[in-house]
Amino acid sequence: MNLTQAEHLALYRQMLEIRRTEEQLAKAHQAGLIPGACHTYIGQEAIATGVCANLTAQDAVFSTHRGHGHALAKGVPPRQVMAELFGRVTGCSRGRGGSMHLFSPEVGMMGTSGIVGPCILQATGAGYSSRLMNTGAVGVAFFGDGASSNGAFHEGLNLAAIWDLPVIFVFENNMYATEVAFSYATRNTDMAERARTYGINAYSVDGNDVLAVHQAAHEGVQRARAGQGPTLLDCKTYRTRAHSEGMPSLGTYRTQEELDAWKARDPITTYRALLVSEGIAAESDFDAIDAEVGALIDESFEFAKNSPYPDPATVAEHIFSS
Amino acid sequence: MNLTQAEHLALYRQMLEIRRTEEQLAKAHQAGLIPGACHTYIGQEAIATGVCANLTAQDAVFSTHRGHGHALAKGVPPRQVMAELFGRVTGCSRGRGGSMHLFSPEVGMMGTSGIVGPCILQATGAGYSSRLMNTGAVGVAFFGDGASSNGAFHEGLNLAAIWDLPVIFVFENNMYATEVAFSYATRNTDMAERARTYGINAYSVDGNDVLAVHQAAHEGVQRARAGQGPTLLDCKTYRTRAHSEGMPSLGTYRTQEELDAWKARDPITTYRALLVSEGIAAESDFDAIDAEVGALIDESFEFAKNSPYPDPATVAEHIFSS
Amino acid sequence: MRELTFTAAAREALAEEMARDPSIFVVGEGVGERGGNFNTTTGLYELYGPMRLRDTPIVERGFIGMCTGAAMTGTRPVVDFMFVDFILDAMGELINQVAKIQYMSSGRLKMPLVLRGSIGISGASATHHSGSYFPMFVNIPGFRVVVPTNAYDAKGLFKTALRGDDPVIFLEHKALLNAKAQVPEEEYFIPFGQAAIAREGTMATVVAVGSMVRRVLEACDALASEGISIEVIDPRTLAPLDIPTILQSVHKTGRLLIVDETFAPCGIGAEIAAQVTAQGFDDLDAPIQRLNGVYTPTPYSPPLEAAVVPNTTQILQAIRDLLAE
Amino acid sequence: MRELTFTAAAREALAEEMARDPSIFVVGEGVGERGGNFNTTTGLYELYGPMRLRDTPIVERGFIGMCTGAAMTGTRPVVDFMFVDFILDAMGELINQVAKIQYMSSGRLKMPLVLRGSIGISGASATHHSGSYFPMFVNIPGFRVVVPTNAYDAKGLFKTALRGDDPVIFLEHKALLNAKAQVPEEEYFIPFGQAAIAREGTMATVVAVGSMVRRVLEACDALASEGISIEVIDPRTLAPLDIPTILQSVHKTGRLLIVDETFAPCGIGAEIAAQVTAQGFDDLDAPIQRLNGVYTPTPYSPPLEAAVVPNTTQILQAIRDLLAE
Ligand SMILES: Cc1ncc(C[n+]2csc(CCOP(=O)(O)OP(=O)(O)O)c2C)c(N)n1
Ligand SMILES: Cc1ncc(C[n+]2csc(CCOP(=O)(O)OP(=O)(O)O)c2C)c(N)n1
Ligand SMILES: [Mg+2]
Ligand SMILES: [Mg+2]
Repeated sequence: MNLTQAEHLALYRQMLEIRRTEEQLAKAHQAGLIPGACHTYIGQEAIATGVCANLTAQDAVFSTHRGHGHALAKGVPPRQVMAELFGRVTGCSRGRGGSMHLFSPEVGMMGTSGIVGPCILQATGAGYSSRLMNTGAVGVAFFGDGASSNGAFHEGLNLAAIWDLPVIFVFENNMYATEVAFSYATRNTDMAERARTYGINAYSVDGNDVLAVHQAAHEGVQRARAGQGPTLLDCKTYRTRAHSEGMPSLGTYRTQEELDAWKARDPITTYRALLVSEGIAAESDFDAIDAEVGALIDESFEFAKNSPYPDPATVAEHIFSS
Repeated sequence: MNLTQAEHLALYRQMLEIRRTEEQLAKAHQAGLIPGACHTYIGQEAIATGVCANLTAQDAVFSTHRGHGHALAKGVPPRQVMAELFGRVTGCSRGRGGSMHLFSPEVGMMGTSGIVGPCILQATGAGYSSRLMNTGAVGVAFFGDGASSNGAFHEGLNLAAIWDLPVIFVFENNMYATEVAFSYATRNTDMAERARTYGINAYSVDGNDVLAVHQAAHEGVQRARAGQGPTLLDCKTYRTRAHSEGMPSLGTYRTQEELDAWKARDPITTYRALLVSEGIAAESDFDAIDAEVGALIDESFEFAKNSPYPDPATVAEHIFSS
Repeated sequence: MRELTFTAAAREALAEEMARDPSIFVVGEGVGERGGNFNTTTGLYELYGPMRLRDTPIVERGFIGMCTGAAMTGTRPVVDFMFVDFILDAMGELINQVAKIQYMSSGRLKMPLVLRGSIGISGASATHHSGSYFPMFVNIPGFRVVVPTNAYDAKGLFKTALRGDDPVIFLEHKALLNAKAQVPEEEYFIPFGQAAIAREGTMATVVAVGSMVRRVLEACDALASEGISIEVIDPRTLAPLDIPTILQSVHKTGRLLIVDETFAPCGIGAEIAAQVTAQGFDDLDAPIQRLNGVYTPTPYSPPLEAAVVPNTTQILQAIRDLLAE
Repeated sequence: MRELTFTAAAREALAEEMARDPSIFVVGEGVGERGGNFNTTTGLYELYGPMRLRDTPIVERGFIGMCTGAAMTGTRPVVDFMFVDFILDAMGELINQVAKIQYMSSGRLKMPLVLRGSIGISGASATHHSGSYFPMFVNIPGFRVVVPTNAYDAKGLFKTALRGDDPVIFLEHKALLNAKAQVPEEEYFIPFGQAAIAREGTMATVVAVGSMVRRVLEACDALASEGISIEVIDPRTLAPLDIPTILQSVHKTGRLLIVDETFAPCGIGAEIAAQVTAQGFDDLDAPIQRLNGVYTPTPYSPPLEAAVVPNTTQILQAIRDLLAE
């Protein structure tokens, strides 16, 4: 699959937007601007970016506690993500959600969840709606290695498989669930193999290589839209910050060497180097993007910080549809 | 593994005891003696028999809605099973349970469940107790093809695998869950293969061949007691009666041909024929057993039918330990 | 007027709505060709096929989670769960997701998900097939909880459920499924939050829930012959709960008893008693009383089973005691 | 006397009991080397290793089901579930299995399973980490439901939980975990079903639950300076619920308010109000009132979050209103 220069640069830009947003959020957390939890996506940007580049606003993304990157890649503006984490009414969930509850149905971001597991089932349901109403839309679930041990994984993959539903399961194996190693949580870390035992098409992907993710997602989405059923992407990656802001980045479970090795494989710098070495883009192209994204993030931060809080009088609205 | 004549005949006798009990229960259900549901085990006797022959009263069996055979094979007397289904105080659960709630901890029958799934997890827990307290006991779960799609299967097998727990998972594939075909419920009906993806030792077994089941269970139990972790037995079988007494035995889902073909492979008659043709036992040996079991069932039925109902004044006892 | 059973009336509601709205589909074990464990979908598979009458593996959490996602993306799932006991495996999906998504999305997502199936103690079903469990759905904001007690209400309430955009827990007591009532041919809807006055009376108010309505009405017939006049209220929906109708009745009678088969602690009777105490205290001529099923897992054996459900003798006694206060 | 935090006191109880009884083991995500998400097991892994401090994958249903089987076969599992919101995925195991097995086996099996973890609204935890959900455990027969509100009670109640043979839901409000109280070195136990009179008073009774105890006590301090004397009761366990102590207090004061952060409908306040109405009606000089958190999923943003929890102003107002009746 050949991408145009603009497409390549768009991938770079999207990853950078996630990275800069997350860095800003991490700083804001330290500064006390984020009242609740904050799980950053730093190190994993290639996955959300590569997958969502294949989606339209009709396609429905469901995600989990580490969902900022998915929301941004699906088209939620950084200002709305930041404002949400700052608890402001201009946030994508109007301040009701925070880091783990990002909703923006307008762009097909159907929600992140503070509970590990449900997104797998809900994406399957979006696939069901698509098949029933013949919309051509795809349901997408992003979830971590930790979620794969959960019953929701087993039940969701099986249902999508037996009913040929248009669903993309994006398994982000960053090797740890909080501080529990995936190699401890299962005897079989090869999720592509596991998916095939459900009769699901699967690809093993380098999750730090945005082109590899993009290519695999492209095939999966095409199959899904063509009625050929679900696909799982088994993406190996690493989060380079702590599980959650405020926690130690190594903890009792990771070594400095491991962290450094993965930092050397940073998805953004390696992609930029690749595009330069292949002659697809020049340093100056990136510099322009860097400046644009930098300005966007600054502006988003100001916007979020200066946004009002929600009105407590509205606190019980929208529990029901009417 | 070589069995003595007595052991062979004991297997035959156990299967027959289950068969005769079930036949008696089916008749009793028609006669209105059983107030609730009744799921018979007819056609599947070789599985409970072959597995439980390898267990002691210390080993803990957990079962499901189709559990009469497991209870009997684990050592609950037929009179107690019948009395339970008749709702009498002499039943193994004192009349509180009926067909789907058979408890007899005295012989290691730790309960059947009207909910599909939990037995898989509870047997895993018995394995945990065994490892923690070093008792050498084994946890055993009997469950159907229908249960294997459930999240409990995924979670239980994985936990037993990663912690090397002494557990035997007995998967009884009778091809249907009520009227839903297993081939509809999954794209992969090979549970032995599936179990291996969890890192679990597994055997594919002809579930109508008591010797095959016995042999596989023997190996699994030995491994478990030796600290080598869990085993799954993938047993192919068929229930030759309706899902539940009172329902049609073919329904909208099975053909007469299929049913007849399986009846021709009856685990009891084929085993008897085998023992005769191999010269292990004579017809007269079986006749004596048939008579003994017949008398036992008659006597058990009389006992159950004539037993008193529980005293309503005791209805709220034992909710708590004290 | 023609008579239909509870089940047939609810099925008619489903059939009418499925004919009208192609986004409705039903999910559950045996809802396809088999027509449902309780004949809830008989005849519909032939009309609408497997995408709209969807047989499932035994994955209550899985298909409820799936239907959650479906409801968020433009379709209207009906989960036919057979026994409410089974969906306890899906409480995480129900409480953390289904009940919260409209709120968390500030009303930008809807949740038109109907869950329907049987409740109640009946026919030696034993402890895994006898639950009702509605108090927990009432406790949590985000659910409509519907407990129809006759065919007429079942149809009108089910139609309302299928037209709305909120999650509905539609609970059908096993002991009522075959009971017949008059059901008009013309389309009708019964709004949520409107109790029915099942019997008018003056000396005391009895709120009866689910299968207790009929039993209480029978008891009140007996009392009428002694000149005792009791008002019987059937709330029909437990969330929303029609407290104004109950308060009005208590204002008239001065006495209140709540009869409910399910467990007392933190049950619906507690909620009614607490609200009437708070808002109708001055109307009360006697302490509000509750009559509930025995606080114990449901036993199988018929004499034990009978001992845990409030019976006519107990109901009569409770009413007499209330009047004597 | 030395002071300990709530968490340290509960940890000391666990450590003492683990030293005494080798059949106790702890299960949960991060309870091993990490020492627990809330430092519930700090230092214990080093003493007892992985079989007794068992890190798990994210399978709440799975490990609770597993612990059910373990409890039936001679060991004493402690499930450290972090947030009660997570174990909603295990409600099927809890209600259908854990709560029923002693009964179904006619007392021949025991169920010494302790589930412990955090509840409550605090620190912008948002809707999936702010639940309390105890009414549903109170509604179902078979659970002991414990809600300690200070370090002293936490230790004594946890010890009782670990010695008993019943399933215990031990709920630790996040806002209380770091609060210190005096905890004696000597071993002690606090029995279930014994409320604490947190403050004596004569003019009204306030039953406060969980994190509301401290807030109510502060409000009553303020009122005392005006000569208003309020009795404050902390039930400490919600199942069993110490109604006699509450009745006795209402007998003295004639007025009752229940303050509870969690949802009102079918909540613990409803149960208390219903029981006191039924049994203490003649003692009441005013309608019983409840003050609960707003009936809505918990929002994240601090001003919204603050708006759903009863605050001191509202508590003061509710008490004044009650006295004015
Ligand atoms: C059902 C449930 N159990 C536990 C948690 C607590 N928790 C939050 S994140 C997390 C680890 C998730 O690991 P993984 O799925 O690998 O995602 P990652 O954090 O690595 O992106 C845990 C255990 C939760 N949110 N939900
Ligand atoms: C959680 C749950 N869902 C649904 C049911 C209803 N049900 C009872 S038996 C059964 C089929 C079970 O099939 P399988 O596991 O293959 O066992 P079999 O009946 O074939 O022995 C179903 C769906 C149940 N008991 N529990
Ligand atoms: Mg991870
Ligand atoms: Mg089967």
